[in-house]
Amino acid sequence: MLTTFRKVLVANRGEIAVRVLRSCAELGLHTVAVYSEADRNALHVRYADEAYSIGAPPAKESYLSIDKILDVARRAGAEAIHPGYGFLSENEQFAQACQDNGIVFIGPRASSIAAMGDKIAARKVAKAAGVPTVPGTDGPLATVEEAEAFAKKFGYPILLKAAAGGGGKGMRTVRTPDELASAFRLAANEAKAAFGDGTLYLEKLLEGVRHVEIQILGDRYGNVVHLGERECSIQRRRQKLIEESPSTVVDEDLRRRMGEVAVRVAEAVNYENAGTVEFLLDRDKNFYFLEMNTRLQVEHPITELVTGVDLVVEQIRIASGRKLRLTQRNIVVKGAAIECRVSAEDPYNDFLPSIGRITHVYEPSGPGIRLDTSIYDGFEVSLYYDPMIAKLIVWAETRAQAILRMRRALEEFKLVGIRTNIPFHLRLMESPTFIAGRFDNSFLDSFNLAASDESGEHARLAAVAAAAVAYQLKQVKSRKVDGAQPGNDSAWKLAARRAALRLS
Amino acid sequence: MLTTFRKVLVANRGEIAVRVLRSCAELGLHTVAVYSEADRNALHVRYADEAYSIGAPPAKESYLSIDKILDVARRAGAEAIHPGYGFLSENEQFAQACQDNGIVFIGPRASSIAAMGDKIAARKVAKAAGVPTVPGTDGPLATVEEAEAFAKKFGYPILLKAAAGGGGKGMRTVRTPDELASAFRLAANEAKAAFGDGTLYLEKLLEGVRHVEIQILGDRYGNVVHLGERECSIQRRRQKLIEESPSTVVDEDLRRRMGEVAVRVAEAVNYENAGTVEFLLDRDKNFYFLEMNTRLQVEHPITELVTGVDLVVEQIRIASGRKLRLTQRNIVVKGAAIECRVSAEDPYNDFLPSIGRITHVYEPSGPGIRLDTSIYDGFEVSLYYDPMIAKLIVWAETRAQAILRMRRALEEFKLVGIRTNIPFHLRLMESPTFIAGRFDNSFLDSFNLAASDESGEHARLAAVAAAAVAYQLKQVKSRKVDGAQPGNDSAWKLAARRAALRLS
Amino acid sequence: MKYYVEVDDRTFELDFQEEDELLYVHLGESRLTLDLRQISQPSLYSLLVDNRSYEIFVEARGDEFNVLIGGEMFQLKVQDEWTRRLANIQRKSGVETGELAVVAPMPGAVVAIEVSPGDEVKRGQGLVILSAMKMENEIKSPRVGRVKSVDVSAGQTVEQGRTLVVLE
Amino acid sequence: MKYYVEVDDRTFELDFQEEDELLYVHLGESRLTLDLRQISQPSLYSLLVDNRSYEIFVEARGDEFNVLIGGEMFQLKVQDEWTRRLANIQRKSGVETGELAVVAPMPGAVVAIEVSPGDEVKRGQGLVILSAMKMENEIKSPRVGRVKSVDVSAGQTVEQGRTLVVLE
Repeated sequence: MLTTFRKVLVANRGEIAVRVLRSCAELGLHTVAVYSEADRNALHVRYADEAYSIGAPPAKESYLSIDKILDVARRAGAEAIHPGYGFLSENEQFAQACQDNGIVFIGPRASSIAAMGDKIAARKVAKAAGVPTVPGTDGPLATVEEAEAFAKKFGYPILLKAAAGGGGKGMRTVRTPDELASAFRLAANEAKAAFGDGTLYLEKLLEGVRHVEIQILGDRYGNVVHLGERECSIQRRRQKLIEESPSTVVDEDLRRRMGEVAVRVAEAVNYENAGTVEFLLDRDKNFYFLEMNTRLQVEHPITELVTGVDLVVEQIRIASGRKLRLTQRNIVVKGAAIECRVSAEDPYNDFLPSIGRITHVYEPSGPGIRLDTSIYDGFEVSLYYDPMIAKLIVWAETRAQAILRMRRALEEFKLVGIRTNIPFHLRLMESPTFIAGRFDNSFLDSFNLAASDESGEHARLAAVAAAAVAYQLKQVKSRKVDGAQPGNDSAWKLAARRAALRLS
Repeated sequence: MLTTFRKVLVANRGEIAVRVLRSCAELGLHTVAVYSEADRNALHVRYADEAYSIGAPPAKESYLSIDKILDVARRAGAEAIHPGYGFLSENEQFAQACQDNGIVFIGPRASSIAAMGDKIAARKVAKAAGVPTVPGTDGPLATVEEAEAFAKKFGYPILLKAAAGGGGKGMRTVRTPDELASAFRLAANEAKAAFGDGTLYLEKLLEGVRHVEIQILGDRYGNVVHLGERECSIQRRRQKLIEESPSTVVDEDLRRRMGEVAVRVAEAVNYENAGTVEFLLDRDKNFYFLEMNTRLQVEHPITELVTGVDLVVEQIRIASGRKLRLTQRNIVVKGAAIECRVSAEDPYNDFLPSIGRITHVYEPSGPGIRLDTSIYDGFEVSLYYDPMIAKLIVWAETRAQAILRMRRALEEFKLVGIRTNIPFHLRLMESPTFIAGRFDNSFLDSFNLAASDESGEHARLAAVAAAAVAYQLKQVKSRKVDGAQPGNDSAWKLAARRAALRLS
Repeated sequence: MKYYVEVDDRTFELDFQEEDELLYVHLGESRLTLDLRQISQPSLYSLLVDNRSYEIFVEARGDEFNVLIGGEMFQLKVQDEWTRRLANIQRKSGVETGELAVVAPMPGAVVAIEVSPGDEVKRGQGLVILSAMKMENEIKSPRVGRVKSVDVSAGQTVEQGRTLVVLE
Repeated sequence: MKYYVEVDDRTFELDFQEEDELLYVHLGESRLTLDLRQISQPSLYSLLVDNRSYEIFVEARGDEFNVLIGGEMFQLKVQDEWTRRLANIQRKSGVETGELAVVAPMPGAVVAIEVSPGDEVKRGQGLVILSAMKMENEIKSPRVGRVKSVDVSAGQTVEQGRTLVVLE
């Protein structure tokens, strides 16, 4: 029952398209990229064997167009499609359309996507499988009034969530009754804009909990294994910012128990390929099913680094009909991995997007570093797509070493021309709360970006730096007037440098 | 007997200085860089906590100046010095001077360096320890005539080698008597230039052999372990170009036997810290001691990737007086690692150095990739230092996968502004001989860089590319005259692109 | 050449001198040796201060400087002695108008207008909803006031810095 | 616009056309759709040929082009129809002198001169020893001939392209 394919279309862009293309190339598969007009120079276009334009920059005219992507697959003779994450990755119509066109969809069955894609239905599946869920509505909310009634019953705070949701979109916390109406409207609009479906449901907001998820892999023969957990509690406005594996609060026994439950959820929907079961974990180590993501996660590399398993390679093997070569017994979590999501957002301006051209990229490298990114010198950060532009992932023998390694990697990583959240990550890596691993998913709500500079030593250094640059700019300008050659180097060093570059 | 130190001076430049600085930072140690006038903007200067200028670009005025480096150590309060490789790393005077000044030398005892640094003495040590050596002279050659006499006795071909040698410098193959005089002079001059000592010895040239070396680690309490082999037979003019671990011809039994011999050599000179014992391995699996390198090797990362041991961290631990935490039993070689040495040498112009400014660096990244380098956008390749500018290292579960991974990484790796040997590495990764692992250290002598393009398909593509660039240059020029804005994009796409970048 | 740098409510006075191809700065009691190199355009520098090595981002717009060192950002005002004198003169002729333009903090599309001219608004009250990168963001009033004018309409695309609402 | 490209003893004739903002090239029987973008100065390009994607280095010096595709380097001569005509005219007036300047293939220091003016040299015979990056390299005669002049002296530093010896 092997489904041989030699050519894979990657229906995505950005770092995940590049990451999937890499595994395809390493498996000797031919690759096909698709790109919007904004992405002609993108790495995924340049790294693929073939590349096809599929329309205007807005995703719904390109990366979300099932017809255009299937048309390219036909023209290019692609026999399989990898959807990456986001875009069409959790769209059951797309998975079904692939199957109807004789193209292998590298992901779960359309029926599994449908079962888990509707978050309300997914809660029912979990409940039926005997998995604990967060208290909440059993069906969709038709009106604000319905939401009010439920909220009264469960008590505030509550969480409004998109039935078609994922990635924190269409989600709003409501702490008092008077916030409800506005939050309902905003969440529904956002859900409609993001998923084309504004249906909402609600859950009691559990506080002081962690977001811990379990990676699973299943083959078409009913074998399902889990690959340990990912700690994803470091979130800003429900967007994951830093993930790590293992979690500091998950011991071997809890890992086994959560893993078994995750496998049970997957089995309940006859799950094939890679997937992730998300849980909330409270202080007493009780865990509650949140949802299942029926795709590769952004944060999958940390699992790869601690288990040594290449998840994209396994996805492709499973999709081609192979039996899982992994058994639960030979999956061992070794060392510690951390991922920082680097985005073009300005932490000093309320995390607003920082658009523009990245003139130069200085990438961190060396032992234990992995950088999954799609940026390059000259890359234009635009507003069309997600502001996340790189994932910096480190592995080390222990969590403490991984934090130190991440710190030096963040210091090395420089993107010139735009602002990024790298300084924010640096501050987090220095936070005693993070270092101690004593946080829950509300950690960033109260995190203070400002560093303590009690001695004023750092401000003094900044003053020296700023004045030195001002002085240098002035000197270069005046020498320019004098006819001397301007340059990147400070003017007063030019002569010495010129001398130095002569052959001795 | 712990020797605590908090501040380390790295007495080197380039990728190895950066690599050592990284491990120091990850251990929480303060770091001090030294730099010549040519290296003010270098990564090692920018990544260190402190940086001190030590003179003019020629190494003997800066990186080889023991006095200047010790002076910086004193001024900066550095308590330990890591010498990297090359420069002062195998200079026993330097190791001794550190000790005399109360500074920890992160490397072997001066006496071990001395014993192994004189290659003639090293042969004697090995012989005394019952280790087989390549037939050759037991003492230095005073004159060409002496060499002639020995050559007659051993028979041609022979190999002239520098007694103070290493890295292939001061080495010449002689196949016929009439080549001897010229080769002797060139080798002696080169040895004198490189090591300040023109003393030569000679060995019978063994043909059809491989260069296989064993990494060892020893602590000050007499514990010595080995970390498996590195296959280094892919050499061009005696310079290693590609290394891999494990070797395709070394099985578990041979690894154990070679490892035991390497440990015996190390014990014979009371060896402490990291070192490498080089062997020639013939087709019948006989191996002969070649020399011992008393320092970190260029190619150490492949050992790190297959064993999971950070050799620089172990060096620092050993130097601070700790007992080895590794035992021979828990050192396991897992998967396969390959290193390609990327240099600023033009394979299409007889590998002559390609100097100039690297305007842009596009680094390979993603799963299983490690890049140890000191280059960056704007880096100037000069003639002062070694042309090797980066080490691209990959790890994968199997050798076949590692080769595929290296291939895609080499394709991603682009240095704009100079020529490099990357295309040469790419061709090697496609060579059936390399892929089959059926090579010896003469492999590159007969390797043909030209690809087979029998159909002429590639030449046709090149013609299209060249003409298209010519056409585009002409169009941009004529539109410039018309007053249109020039740019990086092809002129005929500018309009479309401008439209695309508008907000939809 | 003297410079005055304001940062975090402090003012530093720095005096630069060149000697033997090196740059020195006097700051309070100390005399520091500087070596500043621009690593890449527009904002990355390497700075050695008495041999201590820093990689910093410096963005300059007029006399407003932003300096990023590791995980710390500083906003500074840098003036040389001449500019400072000039600024002191100009300050005397400045007028406070009392009007405040609320501008778009990023480019995006206006989803909804939540106020009308003449409305009294509280600090933190929603004025306009902007959509960018698939997220909706409510632009809130930075202070108490009255809406003088609404300068955009729903559905309209706006650039960064575009005035949305004027308060009085 | 027509172009003539010589590579590996073959000559290709290419005809470019622009239509609806796309670029086409006729080559033999085929008509290819091209999309060429310069990724970075001075030499990195992305080229799509009928949707096949290539990253290539193209170095142009006059009509001499070097194209690197993966592990293959091509040396090409590219002329548009006008330049080609001009070159044909010039070729007729050209003269073969028989002299050959042996130039330094890299910058370096002259370690030794191995020939004198008037010497007869064989192909492959050593002429000059150059030292660069700590390696000594013997510059050999590319053909049989007689040394007309030696233009450098031992100890001298030379730049790339500098004439070392002239053969006749």
